Amino acid sequence: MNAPISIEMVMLLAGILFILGIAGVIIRKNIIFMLLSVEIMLNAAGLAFVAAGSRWAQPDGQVMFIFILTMAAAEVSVGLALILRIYHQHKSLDIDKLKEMKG
Amino acid sequence: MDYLLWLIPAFPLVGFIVLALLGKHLSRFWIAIIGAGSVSLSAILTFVIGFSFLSSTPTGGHYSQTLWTWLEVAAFNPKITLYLDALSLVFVFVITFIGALIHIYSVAFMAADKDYARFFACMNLFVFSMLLLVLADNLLLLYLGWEGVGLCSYLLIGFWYENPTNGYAARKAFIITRLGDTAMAIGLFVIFYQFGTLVIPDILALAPSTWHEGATIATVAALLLLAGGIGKSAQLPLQTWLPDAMAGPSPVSALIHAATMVTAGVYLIARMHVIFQLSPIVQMIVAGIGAATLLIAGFSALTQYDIKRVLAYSTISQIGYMFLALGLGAWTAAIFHFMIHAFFKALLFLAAGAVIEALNHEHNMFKMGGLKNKLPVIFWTFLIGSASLAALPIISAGFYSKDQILWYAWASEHGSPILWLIALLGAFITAAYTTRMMVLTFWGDAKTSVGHYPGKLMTIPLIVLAFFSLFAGFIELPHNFGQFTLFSNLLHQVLPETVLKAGIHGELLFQLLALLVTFGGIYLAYIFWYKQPQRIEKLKRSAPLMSLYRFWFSGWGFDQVYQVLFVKPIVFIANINKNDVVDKLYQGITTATVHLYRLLSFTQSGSLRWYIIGLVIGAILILSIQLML
Amino acid sequence: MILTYLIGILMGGGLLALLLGQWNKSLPKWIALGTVSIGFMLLVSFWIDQSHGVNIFLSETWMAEYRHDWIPAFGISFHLALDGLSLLLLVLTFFLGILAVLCSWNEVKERVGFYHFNLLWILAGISGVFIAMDLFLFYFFWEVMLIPMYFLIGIWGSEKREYAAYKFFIFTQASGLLMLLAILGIYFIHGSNTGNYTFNYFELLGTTISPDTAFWLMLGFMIAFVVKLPLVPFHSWLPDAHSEAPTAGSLILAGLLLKTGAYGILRFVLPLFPEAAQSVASWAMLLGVIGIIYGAILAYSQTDLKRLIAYTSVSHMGFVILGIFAFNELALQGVIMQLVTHAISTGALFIMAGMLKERLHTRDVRLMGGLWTQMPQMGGTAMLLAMASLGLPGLGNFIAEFLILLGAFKANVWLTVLATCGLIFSAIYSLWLIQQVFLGPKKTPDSVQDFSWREIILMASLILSIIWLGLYPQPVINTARPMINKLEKLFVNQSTNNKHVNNLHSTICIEHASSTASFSNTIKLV
Amino acid sequence: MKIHQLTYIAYCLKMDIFFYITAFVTLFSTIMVITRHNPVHALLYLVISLLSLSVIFFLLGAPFVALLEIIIYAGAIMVLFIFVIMLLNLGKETAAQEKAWLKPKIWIGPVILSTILLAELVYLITMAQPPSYTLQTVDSKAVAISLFGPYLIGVELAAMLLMAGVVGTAHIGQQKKTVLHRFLKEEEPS
Repeated sequence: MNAPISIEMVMLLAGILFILGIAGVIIRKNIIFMLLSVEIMLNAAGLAFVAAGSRWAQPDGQVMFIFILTMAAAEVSVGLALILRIYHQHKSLDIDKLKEMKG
Repeated sequence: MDYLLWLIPAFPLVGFIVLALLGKHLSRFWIAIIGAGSVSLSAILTFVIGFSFLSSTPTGGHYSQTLWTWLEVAAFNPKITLYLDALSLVFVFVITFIGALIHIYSVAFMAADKDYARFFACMNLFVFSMLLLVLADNLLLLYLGWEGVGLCSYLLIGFWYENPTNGYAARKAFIITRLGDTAMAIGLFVIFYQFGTLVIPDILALAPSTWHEGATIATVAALLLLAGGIGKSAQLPLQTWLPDAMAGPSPVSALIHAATMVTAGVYLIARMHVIFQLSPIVQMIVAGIGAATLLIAGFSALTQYDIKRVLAYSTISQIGYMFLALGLGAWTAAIFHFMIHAFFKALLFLAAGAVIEALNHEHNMFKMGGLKNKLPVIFWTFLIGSASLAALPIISAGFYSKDQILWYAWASEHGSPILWLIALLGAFITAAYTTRMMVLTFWGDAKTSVGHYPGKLMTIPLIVLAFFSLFAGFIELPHNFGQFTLFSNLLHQVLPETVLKAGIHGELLFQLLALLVTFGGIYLAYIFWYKQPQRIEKLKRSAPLMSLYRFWFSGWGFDQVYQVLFVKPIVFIANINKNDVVDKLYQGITTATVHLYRLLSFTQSGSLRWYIIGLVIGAILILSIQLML
Repeated sequence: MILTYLIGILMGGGLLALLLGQWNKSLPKWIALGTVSIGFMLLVSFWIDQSHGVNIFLSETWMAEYRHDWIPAFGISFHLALDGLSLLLLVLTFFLGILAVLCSWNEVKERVGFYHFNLLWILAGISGVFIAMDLFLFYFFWEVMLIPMYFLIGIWGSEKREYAAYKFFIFTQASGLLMLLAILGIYFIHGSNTGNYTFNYFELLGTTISPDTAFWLMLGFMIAFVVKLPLVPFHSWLPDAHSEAPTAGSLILAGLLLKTGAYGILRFVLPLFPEAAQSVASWAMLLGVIGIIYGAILAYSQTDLKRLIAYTSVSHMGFVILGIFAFNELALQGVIMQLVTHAISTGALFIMAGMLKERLHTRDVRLMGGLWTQMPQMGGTAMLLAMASLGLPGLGNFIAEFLILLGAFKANVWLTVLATCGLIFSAIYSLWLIQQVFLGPKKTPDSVQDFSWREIILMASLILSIIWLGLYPQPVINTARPMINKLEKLFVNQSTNNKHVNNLHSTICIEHASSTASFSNTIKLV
Repeated sequence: MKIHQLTYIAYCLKMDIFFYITAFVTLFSTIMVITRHNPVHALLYLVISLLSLSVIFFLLGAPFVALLEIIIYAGAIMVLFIFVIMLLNLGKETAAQEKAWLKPKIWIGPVILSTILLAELVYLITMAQPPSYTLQTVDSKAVAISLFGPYLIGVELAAMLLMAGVVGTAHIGQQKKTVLHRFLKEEEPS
């Protein structure tokens, strides 16, 4: 059943979601929120892939989405472990505390 | 006899090498033997060769001996050849004869000095290079002698090197003469490219055919050679070094700065007379320079208090006479005046040296006096010398040589009344400052006691020179005293006769005028500095006269002008640019890279938010580019 | 075959010195002395039987040649050849090599093995540069000569040695890379023209290149040589390198490294790009003259003795550029004489400076003074060397400078007049050097002893060679003549196409007509 | 017109509105995610947005992916998040702290930036006017075939990635055992 939704609409949605994700990353200072926003961006990308896949009736879009999923999973797990460590060391989740890597 | 020619310069060269290398180990006696002996040997040899030259003049009027080919590139192959003709014979005679006498004199004069060997080594080297200069057959060899002489004058002026002012005077002398030498070097290039060779006889032969009279190239070549001559003979604009050169020992001043080196310019112009004849303008310039220098130096000599500086300025003015004679085309008169001047000026310098040493190094004439009866020999020889310098008529030799120049200043083809008047005024001033010198040093009451009496070795040369200063003049009598012109007949083999204006007579009248002027000068100096010294005090009070006195005393301000014009700017530029502006350029590049590094490191500030914002800005930029395209 | 022996001996000696250096301190210097003197003897015997064999006007310029394929794929071959110019410079290299080893006899205390290794490898690099006939091999030796010198300055130098070593290295390396580009450029152009890609110098000679690419390739080569031969804008590495290098280092730097620059121009720039060289000639001569005067003025104001001598060699090298770009036999012979005599006189001055540094432990001229009383022998030699550097006739430098000026006078009158004024400045700084160091009141409190026997031999050999070159330079001129004639023919038929055709009889006699015409109209212009 | 055509058209119409509704829900919930102070609320909004996204996937005709989204993304990853947040007990005071941090002065700049980016993106997407084809569904069979066909290597790599993730997390997450001893207070190195 081919839905009558036009591709730009979906692309537009993905774009907006992506922008929201970026805004989230930039605005928030708490690392967790930044991680969340990254998740949003990942989903937006996934949406775009799937939309393109369905547009050309190719499975590639969905395969890419699956890869994105696996990547997201791995990334979140490592990210959260790091967050735990940071919390233990710095007792706060403020991103500006982590300034040691200065040039 | 020409195969012996190379021995004349060889003796002093051997003397120099022996003294330079083994000087430290030889005893004073042996140093004196080698030093004075080598020059006397070459003097004797010169007599022998001179005698055989005069008795049987060789074919072509010259001896020449080629030692080896110095250099051979493309068409430029100067050889080391010694060339003796009448002109160089006179010069070689003067150099070796007076050189020998001065060496004998300095054996005693320098006895107390610790650097005995170095003194004689440099003196011998000087005599060698002067002989080379005079005997050279090509201009490159002449240039070698020319620079060698400059080097030795540098070494000998700065002989007492502890005192930095001597070092300064020596460097000043070398650099100013070097100015003239570079001009002469450029002259050599011009001549080489015109004639394809530097051998003097060929040049003199080719010149009239290659250049037409008054050609621009002839003028340029003559001017450049003249510049070389001016540098070495301390003529106007380049004469400031000679008065300072008196820092050297007196025998040095006698040999180098009176008899031989300073007349190298005269020799050069006389030797290359064909080129000067081809450009009358330059000949006029030579006469002009001669006249101007004799006046300027004369007036400056009048105001000096140091006895050696008076003699130095008088040397400049006498050489001015020689240049005047050369400018007028009176070649033989110039060379005759050169010979006579060498005799009495060397005598005056040596006597002055004796006086200075007697009064243990007192140079100021106003502190001397009353030496008439204390140092009788010195007094009489000094008197003869100054008589000859002042050109006392008939008895002194100076009269015959200077009178000729005065006569030719009026009568010769290029002569003119102004030049004659200037020469006459010069004669008057010469008489004045000579008597002033005599009166101040020998008459009046003794101001400093005589510490040390000159030995026999110093007085004999003085007497011999005094003899020549009196009787050397008789070999060339003026025309109206009977046709007895031995000297000019000899020189006319090489130098052309002087052309007189048509219908000129009354030489006697001019001689009488010159006589009157000389006696006037003597009387004036006698009055001012002996009879009524209070006149001087009166004159001293008037301010303008005093400023004139200071102006003359400083050698007409040339030194200050050169200091401001040339020395100060170069020293200023050098010191400012000490560490090399161009180096700054490269240091600039390095500092620029360091700043760039610092700028970039600022962007790695470590805060994640800054990186993400950077990401977003990057994205925006890319998209906007995408939009624009 | 002698050519490979020469380089082989030096490199082998270097390695041997390095290995034995570990065990005892004094062995390396004897090894070094042995290797360099063997090389020198070999070379001089070769030169003597060459000079008997060869008559003056031999057309065949190449005396010895050795070729062996190295990387055939790219057309690179181990190709060495020797002609008059290279023979002269090789003899000079070995002669100064011996002196370098002698003068660093007891100056270098630590790591003596490595020091002599560097010394010998620099000499190997330099002699390689002088005889390499394969452009790739030439560039290889160009680098071989550079690196040990960097170590020499960097390790055994005095206070600011790292700065000086870096500066020296960067200057030469950067310009060397540009030369590499030019080499590759001509390699490919030749390859595309004729099909066979080779670095062989003789085959590359004939390549026809369009004028503007030829101009840029010529510039590529020139930049490397002009930096090495310090021409004014690129000279600022020389004073630092000289004042910080050890005595032997600055002796080799002044004596040989500067000559590789001049040799490069004579060997590669002029024959490969005659028209381009002709077009840039007047500019180069102008830079040369500026170099003369600028170097002289700077030398006058220095207080560090070695920096002063370094600037004097900048000034002397200005004459070399003036002579090279005058393109006539007189000037080119003068250039070769200048290369030889400048090496000897400046080398001697540097050895003198080294000795003074050993005795007074300072290079500052203001602290020295009145040394003549204690050291008359050193004073005498210094006086003679100063006279050589200001171009006193009777010494080698005068012959060189006179020939250069004479030759350049024909090419460009007014620049030569300016250059001759440079002679006055050279007098000023030489006398200033003597006045500061040897004359004047005594400043140094402690007593200083004069020459030891080793130093006497050292100095005597240098002085004798300067005087011999001054009075009888003919052997040097004869050896270089065939090469110079070939070079000059290249440029003489260049100038025939301009308007006043010079007269027919051979180039031996000077063209009166053309020179007077050109000369008189320049005068009218003024 | 045949009945099935009509139902088809109605179906399409209905479907269209349906899409817009879910899109609106996703957008609203994502905005809420960003603006909430309390992390737990933000997280829950994110879960809602993920669910609405999976609905969109359904609409786009990718049922397999939609389900995956729900199971893995919403199910696993978000639960992990909640678990971590609970572990760090980021309760009230973090919300207060967030309020302090979220001053207008801070978020004005980023918001401007993202609006510019948004504007550009929107313009770019709308500017290019491809003919709007209808979207076809791609069922899981086709996905599975291509997953284990051309993308076989991709799958293996994904597996390795996950294994690396697990190992990494295990290593980083290791707690340093602090031995409480009466006298010596030393920490065993992790």
